[in-house]
Amino acid sequence: MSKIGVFICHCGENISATVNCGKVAEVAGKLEGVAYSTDYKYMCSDPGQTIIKQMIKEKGLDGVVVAACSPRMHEPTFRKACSEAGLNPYLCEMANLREHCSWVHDKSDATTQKAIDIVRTLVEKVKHNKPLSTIKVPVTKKALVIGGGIAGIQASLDIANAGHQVVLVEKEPSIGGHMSQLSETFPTLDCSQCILTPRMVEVAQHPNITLMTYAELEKLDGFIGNFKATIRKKAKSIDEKLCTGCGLCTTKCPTKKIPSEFNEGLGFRTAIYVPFPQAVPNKPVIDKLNCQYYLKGKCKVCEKVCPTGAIRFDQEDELVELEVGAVVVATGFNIMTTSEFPEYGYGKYPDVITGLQFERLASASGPTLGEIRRPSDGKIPEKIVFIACAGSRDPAKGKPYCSKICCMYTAKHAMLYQHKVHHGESYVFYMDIRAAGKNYDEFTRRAIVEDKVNYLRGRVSKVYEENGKLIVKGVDTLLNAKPVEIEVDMVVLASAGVANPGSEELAQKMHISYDAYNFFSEAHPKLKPVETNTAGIYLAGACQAPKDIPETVAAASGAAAKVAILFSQNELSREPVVAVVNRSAPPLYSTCVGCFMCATACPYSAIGEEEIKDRKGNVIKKVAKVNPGLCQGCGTCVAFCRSKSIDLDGYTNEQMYSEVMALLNE
Amino acid sequence: MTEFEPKIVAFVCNWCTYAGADLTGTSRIKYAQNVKIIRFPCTGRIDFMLLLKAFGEGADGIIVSGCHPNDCHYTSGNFHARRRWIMFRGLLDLLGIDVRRIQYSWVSAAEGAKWADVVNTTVTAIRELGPYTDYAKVANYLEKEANV
Amino acid sequence: MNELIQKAKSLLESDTVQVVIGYGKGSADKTRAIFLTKPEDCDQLLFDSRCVQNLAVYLTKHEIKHLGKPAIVAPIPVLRSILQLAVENQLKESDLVILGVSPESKLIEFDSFGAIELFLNAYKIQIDEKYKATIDKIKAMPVSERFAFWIKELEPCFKCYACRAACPLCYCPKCTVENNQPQWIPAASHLLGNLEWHVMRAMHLAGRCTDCEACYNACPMGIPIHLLTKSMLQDVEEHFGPYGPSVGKRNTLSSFNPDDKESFIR
Amino acid sequence: MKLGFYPGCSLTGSSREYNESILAISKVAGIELAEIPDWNCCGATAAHNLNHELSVSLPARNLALAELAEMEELVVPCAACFNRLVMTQRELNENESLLAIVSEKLQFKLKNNIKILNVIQFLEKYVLPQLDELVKKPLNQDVACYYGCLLVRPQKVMKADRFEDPMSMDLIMQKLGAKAIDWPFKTECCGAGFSVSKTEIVGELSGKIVRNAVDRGAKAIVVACPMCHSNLDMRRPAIESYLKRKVDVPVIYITQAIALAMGLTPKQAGLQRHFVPVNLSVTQN
Amino acid sequence: MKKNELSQNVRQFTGVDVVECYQCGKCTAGCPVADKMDIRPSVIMRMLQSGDADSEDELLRSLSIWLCLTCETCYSRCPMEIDIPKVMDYLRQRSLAEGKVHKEARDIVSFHKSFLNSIESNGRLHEVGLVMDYKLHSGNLLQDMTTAPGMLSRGKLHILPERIKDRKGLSRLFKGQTKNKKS
Repeated sequence: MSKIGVFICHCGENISATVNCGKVAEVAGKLEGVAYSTDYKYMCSDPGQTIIKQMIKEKGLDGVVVAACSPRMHEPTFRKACSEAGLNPYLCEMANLREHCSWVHDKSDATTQKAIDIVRTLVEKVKHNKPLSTIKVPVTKKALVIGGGIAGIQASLDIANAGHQVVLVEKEPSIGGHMSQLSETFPTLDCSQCILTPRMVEVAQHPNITLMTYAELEKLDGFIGNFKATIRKKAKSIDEKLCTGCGLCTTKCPTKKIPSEFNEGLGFRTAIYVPFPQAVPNKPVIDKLNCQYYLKGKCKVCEKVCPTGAIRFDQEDELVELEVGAVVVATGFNIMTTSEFPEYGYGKYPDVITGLQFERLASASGPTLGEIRRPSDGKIPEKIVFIACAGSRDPAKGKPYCSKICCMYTAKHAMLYQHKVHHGESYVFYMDIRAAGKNYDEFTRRAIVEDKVNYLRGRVSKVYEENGKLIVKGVDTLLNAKPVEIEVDMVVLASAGVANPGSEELAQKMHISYDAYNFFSEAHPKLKPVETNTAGIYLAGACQAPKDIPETVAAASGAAAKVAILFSQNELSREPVVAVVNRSAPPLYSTCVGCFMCATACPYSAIGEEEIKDRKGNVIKKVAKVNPGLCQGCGTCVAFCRSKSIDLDGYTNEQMYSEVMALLNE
Repeated sequence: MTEFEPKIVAFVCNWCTYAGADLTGTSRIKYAQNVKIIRFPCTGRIDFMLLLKAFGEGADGIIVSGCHPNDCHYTSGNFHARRRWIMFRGLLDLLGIDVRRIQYSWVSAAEGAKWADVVNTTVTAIRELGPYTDYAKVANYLEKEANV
Repeated sequence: MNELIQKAKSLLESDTVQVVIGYGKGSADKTRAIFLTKPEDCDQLLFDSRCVQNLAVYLTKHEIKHLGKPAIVAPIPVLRSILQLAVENQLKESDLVILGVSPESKLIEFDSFGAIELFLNAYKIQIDEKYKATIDKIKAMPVSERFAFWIKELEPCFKCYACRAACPLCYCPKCTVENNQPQWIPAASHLLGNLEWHVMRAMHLAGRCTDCEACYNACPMGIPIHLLTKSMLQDVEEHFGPYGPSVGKRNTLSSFNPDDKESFIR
Repeated sequence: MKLGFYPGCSLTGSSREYNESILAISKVAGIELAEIPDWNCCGATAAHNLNHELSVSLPARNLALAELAEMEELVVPCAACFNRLVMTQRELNENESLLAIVSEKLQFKLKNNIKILNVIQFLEKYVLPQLDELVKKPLNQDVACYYGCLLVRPQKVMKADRFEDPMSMDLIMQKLGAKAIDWPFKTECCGAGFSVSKTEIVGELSGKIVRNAVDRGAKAIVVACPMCHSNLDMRRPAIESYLKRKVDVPVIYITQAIALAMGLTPKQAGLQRHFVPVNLSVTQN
Repeated sequence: MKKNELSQNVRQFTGVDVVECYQCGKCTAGCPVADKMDIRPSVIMRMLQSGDADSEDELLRSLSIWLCLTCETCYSRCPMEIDIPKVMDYLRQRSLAEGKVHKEARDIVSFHKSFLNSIESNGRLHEVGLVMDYKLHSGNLLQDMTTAPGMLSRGKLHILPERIKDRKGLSRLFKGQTKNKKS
């Protein structure tokens, strides 16, 4: 016979205004197995908690139901109180009388009856509760940062400066990301590379940071504090220890016409290459898909000219296993390409370019050394149109969201153009100017007022080529929707920021959630902006949604702080809500029959095999076994198990069954 | 004549619908008293037998609700649940167990108003269908036998 | 037929297997399962259209396992069950020798589960039109009538569990009905308990059943419980695409597709 | 092989040559086109401008007749008719109450599942596979393929690939030995139904199209729509008065181009019926 | 008219919710006849959004709704996938029903009416009959006198109409119309 205590909270008047708390306490007191029942104005207050603690001791309670607010609010409070009184905290349950009853119904007998039903249900649950103990897990104080753009760089430096080891993995041959491609940055117009490259060098030289470029995450297992990451280091075909970065190989390589990724296809690179002069590390890799030797088996010019003999054609991908305690995902974003715009020519007009391509044209290190020249014939465009919201805020193109950065960079582009082509004429077609940020609106105003950029409110319907000119068919919606046709030399699309290709697979590898646009989802949009739903994995920067540089850096530092907080502990405690496979007396040993449907359904790969042996050591059968460190307690396996051999602590079959029975049987 | 007040059990997940129902409370949106919630960690945990048991114990209607696709706290519990529901619903329908009495929904932690709406429309719908006497007759057969 | 007998003999003679599970003459005009441990007994083996029992059920039975490694006479329904058992980790290739029997009564030997799967590709599970029509007819009834129909059909069930015993996929050593904490299914046979048992049985076979009809054939009361699993097979196909056991693939219900479609969740 | 065929009014009158040429090439390709018995006008622009129900019920009658004749696929060469039939099919599939009204008036329960092919889809599916063998006299010309509105829009219904720059006709023309030029006016509107009532608008819109094609070196404009054809061909005076210059580029149906390449005579292709004379050089071999 | 009367009817009869339009103007930018319109497509959407009775009346009296060629360019490029041509169809029918057809659009309406008359009596379009009927109704007696002889000589005109057999079935379609009236 259980001895359960029921404690009804008035929550000031929040509950008692519509629920007759005294009546609930009275009825609860008569329930089978209830040894004590009372109501009180504020259960969560000190005196309230004292009542609970006293009664646990006085009545020798073996279960507690606190009928108050949502367990999402005060479950930890009351469990702690129980534990202080010597009762296992997991023998305490909360009945939600406030959010689920008093606040959503008017005062009536039916409301009080519902409160009674809820309490009765939880009393029945508690009768089947078992004492549980929190799970302790150690913390590996090493972080994995995925992505070496500004977000990954900032997060790595912050974590490293807090005194922890960091492994920074970047898929390209160099760190730097999109920020290294930018010409100048808004709203200060300071040179992007000038502020970024010192940070890149700092990463390379930091004693706490291990840099792995040309590498990708292959697999991530484990859980907070105890991840096991497998990194694929792609073969660079170079012995990095021998290579001095002299660059002779890149000047002699005969395959010179490969569109440069760094220059967004506006320039060329060789097959053995360093993406850009300031690259970190400044050592080349061989692009196997384009190298003559790999394609045709002949060439090896680089090998011949290399003064240190560092070329390794037989190098193979290497898989490295790392144990890390936390992961920061900083994989960044991408933008829509011109080919995704049917109405602007499907990418067939060379002088219709993206904003990122314009950055390369405007950059001093770019293919035109900073002169604005159009890709088709290298002429300086006399007239140029910038189209904002190209793809963004466009549900028909699958991107209903605002990409956030385009208004600012378009203003910057127009400004840079006016600064570089003084006699030029620039037009910006926009829908709204979204320049919320420190000194941002002033910046866009400057483009209009000082640099005489023509802003037209309206979207462009079509761009086509006619006699070497681009005809832009737009509209000025502020002029009674007057159709506007402008003949220009170049069109720049402020194309939407999108998730990186492959982010879906990456998210699945890491078991983190992602939104409908494949951006990674934060755990809470307001209060947990850098956490993911998987404990121990954090987000930094534009892999979450388009972000500008300051926002990205802030998020990166935020994620780094979260990692540092995690690493400040030696051990972590976890709720003991985990699945357990049953054990029974021989000859069954366990009713589990080893079909492993649970294992295939488990989102965390937390279910493995266990061999059950007899005394002589012969294997009798294989059954499922839950790794409590990996199990997150969803219970999906439990609902799959046909023989009810697996159960979930905290939400056992008996508990849930009794709740249903109690709820429906007054 | 007093109106028929259906008994409805809601099986909801902790992270989305339970939290969404909390938000309904915090927002003081009123809804019918007929629905009582049982909290599960995830829709993936909800055993189909519990639904059947609820009808057996006299429920007139059932709500099953959890996180929207792609929003599962455990990444895929709701996807598994959805498959199970699709199969379960088909079977119940074949057996003539009234599938209109089970309302499935996705209610996120942010959809307090949607929760109130799901509850109210379900209560109205069940009220229109009336008490689940077909099932009760079968269930009561058990009691009759026990009384003999 | 000779071919099969010779093969069985040689397997026992060489001690490759210790028991041959096959069909033999039963009472009256029926056939029954026989378990041969001596080569000379192999002449009792027969195979014809009367051999409808699903022998795969014996592969997971304790008593049979004790006899040693088996060879099993396996027409198509048995092959399907073997494959499904393999998917569920109940059989390994080295556990048994499969004496496949083609629809033309030809002996086919399979050296791997993959080979069975390849062979079965030509014999996809297909619900008979007459069953489809029956299911459609039931579905067309008003809901109350449908419920009454089934309650009446299920009423004679006295929980003998022959359906369970005959099903190759009901191999749990302790069935949920034997579980009393909680007591999911009442032990006694009465309307509600019968209904609950059959719902549970069908749900446990969802996405696993290979449509061998052993349950129906075994039912002493002739309850058309196979209609439940057949209807669910149709549902699987409709919602999740063509179905059939496949090595290395998950069961329909322990997998999912983020784009699974339904129309009833609001 | 027998396919359902809905010529539509234009093909019996002002666009006879379209009808003649599609029948001629089908014969060569061994395809029988069976006309829907007792078909009626689709209602065209007039119906959907003035009377929504008629804009659905008129095409629906034809669909019903086709179903009665057990046609599975229906070839509709006129782009306007095609558009109306497809839009009707979609609307009836989406709007049950309208389907009920229409079914009652037709006294016929529509299954509404017939596959409707426009001329390009028809050519791609049935003629293109044999074209390599059937081309006897390759066309050696620069042509501009003009698709107009109705074959590609609304994109949500027509689901054309590259709806802003379609290529299907271009590919067929290349098979015939012609060079299809790249030009930006492939899907601009010609003025459509204003041919009679607002001829000056047709002159302007069609004028821009013709000018662009000519300026880019097209020696012929290839079309697949009677309305486009009559606007570009018959309304040439209006076009010329808008452009303030004389343009003699001929406008031919894609079926006529195929007929010529198959070695049929200009008369078999119906070229004599055009206002702007057609003088296409064909490589002799 | 009450506030929002027209936009509510638009929603009811076309399924288009004009509130979805965020006034980017792409429809107008691509419209082949926008420069000839008195009210441009995006402004039409805005006027419907305003729900203002004067604006709605102005809309029904506009020339624009008759100039729309249903070329579907706006719909194909609309980021919000708003079916503007369908809205135009509805507005035309309302304008006609309320006798608010713009005077410059009367020839267009006459043409369409003649067209439907031709179908109603023959089942198929009789081009000669259509043009004659149109000329009588529009008063543009001399229009197109130049093309007709050419068409005749090219065998493109039939003097007598082609008629379908099932005239009864056809006339059912024209009778008892459920009109898109005000609700």
